[in-house]
Amino acid sequence: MLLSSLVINGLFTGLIYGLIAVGLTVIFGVMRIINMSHGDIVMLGMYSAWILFEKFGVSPYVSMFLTAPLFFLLGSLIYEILDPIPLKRREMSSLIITLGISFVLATSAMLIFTADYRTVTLPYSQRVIDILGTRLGYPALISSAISLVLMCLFRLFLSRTHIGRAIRATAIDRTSAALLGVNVKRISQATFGAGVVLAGLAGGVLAPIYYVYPFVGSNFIIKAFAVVVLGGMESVTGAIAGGLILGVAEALGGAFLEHSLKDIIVFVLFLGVLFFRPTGLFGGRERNR
Amino acid sequence: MNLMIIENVSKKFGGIAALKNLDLAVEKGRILGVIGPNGAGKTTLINVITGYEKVDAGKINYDGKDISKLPPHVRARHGIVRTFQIPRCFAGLTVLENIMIPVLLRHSRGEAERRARSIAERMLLGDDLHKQAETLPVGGLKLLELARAYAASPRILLLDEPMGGLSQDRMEPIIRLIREMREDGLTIILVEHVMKAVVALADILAVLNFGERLAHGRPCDVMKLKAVRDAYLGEGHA
Amino acid sequence: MKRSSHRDLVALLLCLGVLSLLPAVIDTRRMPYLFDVLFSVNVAVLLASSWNILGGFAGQVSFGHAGFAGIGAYAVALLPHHLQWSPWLSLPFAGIAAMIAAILVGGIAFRLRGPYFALSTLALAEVARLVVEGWRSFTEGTQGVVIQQKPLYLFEADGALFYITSLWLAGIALLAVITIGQSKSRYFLHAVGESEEAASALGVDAWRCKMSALLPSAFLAGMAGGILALHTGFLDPESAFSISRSVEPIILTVVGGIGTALGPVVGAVILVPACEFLRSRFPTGHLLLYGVLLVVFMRFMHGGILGMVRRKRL
Amino acid sequence: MLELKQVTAGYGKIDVLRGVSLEARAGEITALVGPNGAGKSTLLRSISGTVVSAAGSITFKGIPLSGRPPHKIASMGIAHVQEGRMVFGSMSVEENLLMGAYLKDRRGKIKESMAFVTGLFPRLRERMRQQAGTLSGGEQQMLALGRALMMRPELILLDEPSLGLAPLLVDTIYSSLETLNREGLTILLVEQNVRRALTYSQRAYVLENGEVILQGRSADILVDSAVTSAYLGVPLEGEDRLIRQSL
Amino acid sequence: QETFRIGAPLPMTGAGAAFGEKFKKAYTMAIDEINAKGGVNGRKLQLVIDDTQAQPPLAVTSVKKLVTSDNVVALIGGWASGVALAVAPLAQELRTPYLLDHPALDDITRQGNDCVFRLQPTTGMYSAALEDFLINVVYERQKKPIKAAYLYVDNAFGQGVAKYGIMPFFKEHSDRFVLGVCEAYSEKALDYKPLLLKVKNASPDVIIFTSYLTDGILLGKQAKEVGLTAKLVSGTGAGHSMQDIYEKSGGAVEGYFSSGPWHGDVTSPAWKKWRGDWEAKYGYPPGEHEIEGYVAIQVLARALESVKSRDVVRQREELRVGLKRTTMVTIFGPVKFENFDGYTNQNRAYNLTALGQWIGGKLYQVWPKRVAERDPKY
Ligand SMILES: Nc1ncnc2c1ncn2[C@@H]1O[C@H](COP(=O)(O)OP(=O)(O)OP(=O)(O)O)[C@@H](O)[C@H]1O
Ligand SMILES: Nc1ncnc2c1ncn2[C@@H]1O[C@H](COP(=O)(O)OP(=O)(O)OP(=O)(O)O)[C@@H](O)[C@H]1O
Ligand SMILES: [Mg+2]
Ligand SMILES: [Mg+2]
Repeated sequence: MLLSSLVINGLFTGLIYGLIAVGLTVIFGVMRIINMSHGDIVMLGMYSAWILFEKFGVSPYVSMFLTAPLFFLLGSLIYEILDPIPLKRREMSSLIITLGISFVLATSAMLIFTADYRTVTLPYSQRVIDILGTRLGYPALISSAISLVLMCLFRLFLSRTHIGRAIRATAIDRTSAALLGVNVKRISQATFGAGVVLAGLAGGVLAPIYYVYPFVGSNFIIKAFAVVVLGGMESVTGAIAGGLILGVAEALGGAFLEHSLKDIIVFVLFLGVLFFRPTGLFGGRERNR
Repeated sequence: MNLMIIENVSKKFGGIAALKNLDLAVEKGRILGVIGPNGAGKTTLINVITGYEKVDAGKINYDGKDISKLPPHVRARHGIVRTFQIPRCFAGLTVLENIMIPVLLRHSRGEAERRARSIAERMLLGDDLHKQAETLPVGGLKLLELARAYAASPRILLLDEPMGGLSQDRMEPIIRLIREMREDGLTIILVEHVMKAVVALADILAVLNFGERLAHGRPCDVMKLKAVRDAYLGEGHA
Repeated sequence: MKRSSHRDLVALLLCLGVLSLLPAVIDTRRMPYLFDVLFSVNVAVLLASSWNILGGFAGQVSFGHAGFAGIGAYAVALLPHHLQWSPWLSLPFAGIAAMIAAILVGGIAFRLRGPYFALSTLALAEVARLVVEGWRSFTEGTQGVVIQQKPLYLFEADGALFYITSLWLAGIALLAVITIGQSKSRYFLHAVGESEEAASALGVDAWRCKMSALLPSAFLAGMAGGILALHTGFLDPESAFSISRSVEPIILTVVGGIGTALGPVVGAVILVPACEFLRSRFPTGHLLLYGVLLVVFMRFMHGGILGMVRRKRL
Repeated sequence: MLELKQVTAGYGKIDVLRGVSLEARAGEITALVGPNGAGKSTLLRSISGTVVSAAGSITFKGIPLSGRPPHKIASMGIAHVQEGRMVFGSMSVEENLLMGAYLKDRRGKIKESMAFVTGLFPRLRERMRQQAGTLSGGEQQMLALGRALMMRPELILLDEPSLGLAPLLVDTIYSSLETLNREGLTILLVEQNVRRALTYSQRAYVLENGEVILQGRSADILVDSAVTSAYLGVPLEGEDRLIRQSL
Repeated sequence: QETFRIGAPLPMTGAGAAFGEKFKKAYTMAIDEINAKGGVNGRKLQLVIDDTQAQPPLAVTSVKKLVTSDNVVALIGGWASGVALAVAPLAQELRTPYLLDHPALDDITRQGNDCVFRLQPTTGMYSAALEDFLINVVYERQKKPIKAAYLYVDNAFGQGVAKYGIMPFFKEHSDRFVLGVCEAYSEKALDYKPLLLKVKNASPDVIIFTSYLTDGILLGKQAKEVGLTAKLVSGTGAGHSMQDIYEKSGGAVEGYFSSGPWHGDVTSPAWKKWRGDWEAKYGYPPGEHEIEGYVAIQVLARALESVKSRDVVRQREELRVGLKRTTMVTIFGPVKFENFDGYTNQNRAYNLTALGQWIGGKLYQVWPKRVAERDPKY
């Protein structure tokens, strides 16, 4: 009973971890850019959900889609900064630049919204549903469900559409992609935009179940990295799987170990997986020739 | 005397059997040519000999010892040195530095540089010494791959398509060079699709097909076989 | 090459000598803040150089230097805590403890490449933090440890002592960097950084090669953490293993010029005081300005300051 | 169809091509040969836009190409198969082929193109789901070529298409190229196998040190003894006999 | 010097920024009021804030700057216990009075530093009222051993309350109380449900939390979600006594108790007036941090009255002596710094804690009887 509750609960939380990580995965996979401002964009997503809820009473589950274009714009703008940097230098320079952007976003949020903690309390916040003997709050349930749907859609988009394939092809080899008619700059920019939109959406699903303050981004960035690596960078399926594993590991670790030590389980598991699969669960392997 | 004996080696990738119960042997100071259709398992053979892939079954005997448990760099230090089919130069280093790397393992820097220079000259890379390796054209990369492997003081050299992409004016001197190496006592396994080079170099020829040995013997005998022509050579190959 | 290495060494010693005289000219007691900032610069040079050995020369970008620094810091804090030693005497153990940790890290992380390596070091640093937090009976957990700054023999543990110690530690780090930069192993490190397969095909032991960069790197990072903890007089896991301590050396090195001996120095000398200035001037907005500074800097100087000043390879 | 006039191009400050003029006529196979490092690949790159030419003009069907980004040039109907088998390693064989049909107006004919390419290279059909990066060298070469054919180009730039391919397969490929050519595909071919290149092409250019030192009908060049010895190589001792024996 | 400068190393950025901001507001309000009345001894007060990001190493540099470059006469604040542990010995070394108004870890005032003063109770004192209630009400009513669960945030504050408050209590009264689940939890987790499920599984009669605000909110919400209930749920001050916890948890903490520092006599006119002033100025009701910060400045101002010299080093010494002599009653209660039980310069009067209970969105003082606004709902 306890065990099944833990696992179910872990799976639901894992879906949210997955969504937080997907944006990071996409940007990393395509651009080889480790987006250090990812957590802060999630934070912006949470604030925009909060603002629209407080001022206009729009549910975060609706507003996250309304603000998505703005996040796309933000992502495209950030990409504009990175684009002129020669590819070889991009990996390190972009690390520093996105870190700088992270500082800018967090501090701006603080100057605009103050450092106070904010939460979104929906009318049905306290409602609970019973799933196989496990009680789950409505917000947690809806957030997880939306995360799952978004990730699956995005995965299908990447593997089934021409644009999706072009995104992945660009990730692997820009020149070859360009020679096949792919406008690599536009694709890269759109991908960065998409990654940022996903981060914003993650903020949307987090808003009703978590709290937000300007520096909240750092709370999930390490976990998000763990998920990305666990699943194998650049793989959306990997991010989903990584998120689920993390969620369940945390749940079990938190119950059978002291809660503050649950992360040890998570990271040991993480390192264990990498030890046997050095490119993550779903990461591609190059062969020797 | 056989320097390298491959006994009953198998290697599978998922459902694809890249090598199937393969037996091969190379005599010291000889050149074993390995040909076969694309995907026949030639590169895989080199990978298992040098330790980049583990064998599923079988033994790899080198100089009387089973080496199939050793990691690649140890095998290299024992003298088993390979080139890569798709050149893998150290992009950020110059041509000279690329060649110096293996020499530095044994010699001081001054000595390494001297030796590397002379190897580069012999390998027709004399004009490119200070070029960044990544700026070399395909032909240059192939030469660099070969030069670097030679610089590692091999006892047995495994060459994965060293001639592909070389122009005539370079291929001929390189063929001559490889002959000289053999005359100096070096053992060579040569995987190659450029028949002209295979014919000119191989003492013994092995033909792989679907991971199996299709034929084995003196080049002129082997190349006459109908099976080999059907599977590999076609009619107007020269 | 021999001559140039001697020249570098003499220049380095000369610089250290001259800089060591600073406390004789300026009274540290009257300007402890100044010496604090200088101390921070020295520690930053130390930490960034340590990162540079691994990230710049061996091409193994680490996100986990906070782990080594934190372990070093805890060595300095716990040895005196449990054995009633002078914390100064335990300083060398900071480096040694970090090195021991490095052997473990290398065993796990060196199987991985590129970003996988980077992020696994991040995870390892987190594990170290969690162990320290969880092992309360030994480490005092999240509550932290107070480090008594007992004087070192005749010296008083004042700004001058910290300044000079950190200065020479930074000097040692630079020496290590220069030595590596002019040794044979530089070539191997570079080769392994570019392609491990190709290097091992030539007989280069990639693992040992990377380890030979990791060990000194970890040692120096441990020392940085150690002296910093000693200087703070208090240590808790949160600040000892803070991710910003992993990120800072990367920023300094990349901004200064990655893979060059002087890069971290330039980065630290410019950015640490700049950061401190902004922080003390704009208590709430400084990170915004610092962020803008970083973005503008990297956007226009993607090769780092040294990369722009002179295009020198390696 | 394609015309280069006095094209100068290179990397950074170094000019690799120095005033190259060349023409690929519609419906013909034009061969480009020359020693390693002559600038053959660079020439193809400057046509497809991955290297920006510093001077001179490049026109395709009368439209200037200079200054256009590679994807624009691709969408005009020019396919470029780079040397070194640049397949998308972590994508499946099928996805690689589909990428060939990325451009909007090519998407309608995916089925036919796919059937054609897999007919040409049956091995690819067997390996549709395999990750391209795990293919053997030659298989990757087939994939690169197949992917470019999926573009249904008017002009295809081939950089050493036979590199790493088994002789039998080289025959197959060349006869398919010939067929395609007869159906209207214009081909600019870079090839180290000079004899073969000259046999299959109508016109040829010999490039050396970034300059065209010889041009003309392929058949003429093939019989030119000076060229034969420099670019086809004198037969090695014993080689002739061996080859004759083996056939 | 024409002004008295007061240095405040505070987390203005980073995870603790919300608290830095609260104290900044409180200090500013108090200083503005004092300056409006002409300052102290004709000299104005001036606040110098330096950002520590709640990181001890930065705090050390901050303090050196404040003391030697800004020439502050006193240090105040610090917010987090970790920072205060690093700042206290340094203040001592620099002979600059340091008035703690929030960091609660007991050890800070137990190191014999005569320059370090603490206004508010220590962690060990937070749970006193709750303990009293547990013995005199909860146990008395049940008359048989009571199962308890305790969850505390894993940081210096949580460890302090556990180590000096809750754990010794349960040990001492193990005949009457059985402490089952007893765990530290990490502060920034997304999901506490596994932990709460574990508590639920043990079905305790009494649940005690030591939490900050954000974790307190999530614990409250998620406890509801998993259906965790007990006869008595109590926090120990900090997050559980802040108005925010009620509102931001959507009322999930209704009925929770909270044992913490007595926030003064909330029924007194002075307190009510101050509260009104605060709301007028900042637009929200003050909580424990705001009161502490505000009162700390008042205490400093009172002590500064005895500072006569112009040289800042002498001023600091005079201020230290002044603080030592201070006895005053503030809206927060009486203030007097004493040495006792190993503490140095600890305000003993605050050894008084009160138990509040969230009833209808308001935290009413319900225990001890003397200061209760209404009866506990239990
Ligand atoms: N990691 C792998 N996963 C799946 N299949 C693989 C893997 N590595 C090799 N193969 C398959 O094994 C077969 C043998 O490959 P190998 O590279 O040895 O061929 P080869 O003889 O070198 O061919 P070529 O002449 O084209 O280079 C090929 O069909 C290839 O697709
Ligand atoms: N990225 C680059 N940067 C600088 N120089 C380059 C670069 N690529 C090629 N070069 C130089 O340009 C010249 C021509 O190269 P190119 O690749 O065009 O030759 P190629 O004729 O195709 O030779 P191959 O037959 O070996 O492929 C060479 O000298 C090479 O060193
Ligand atoms: Mg091969
Ligand atoms: Mg070429």
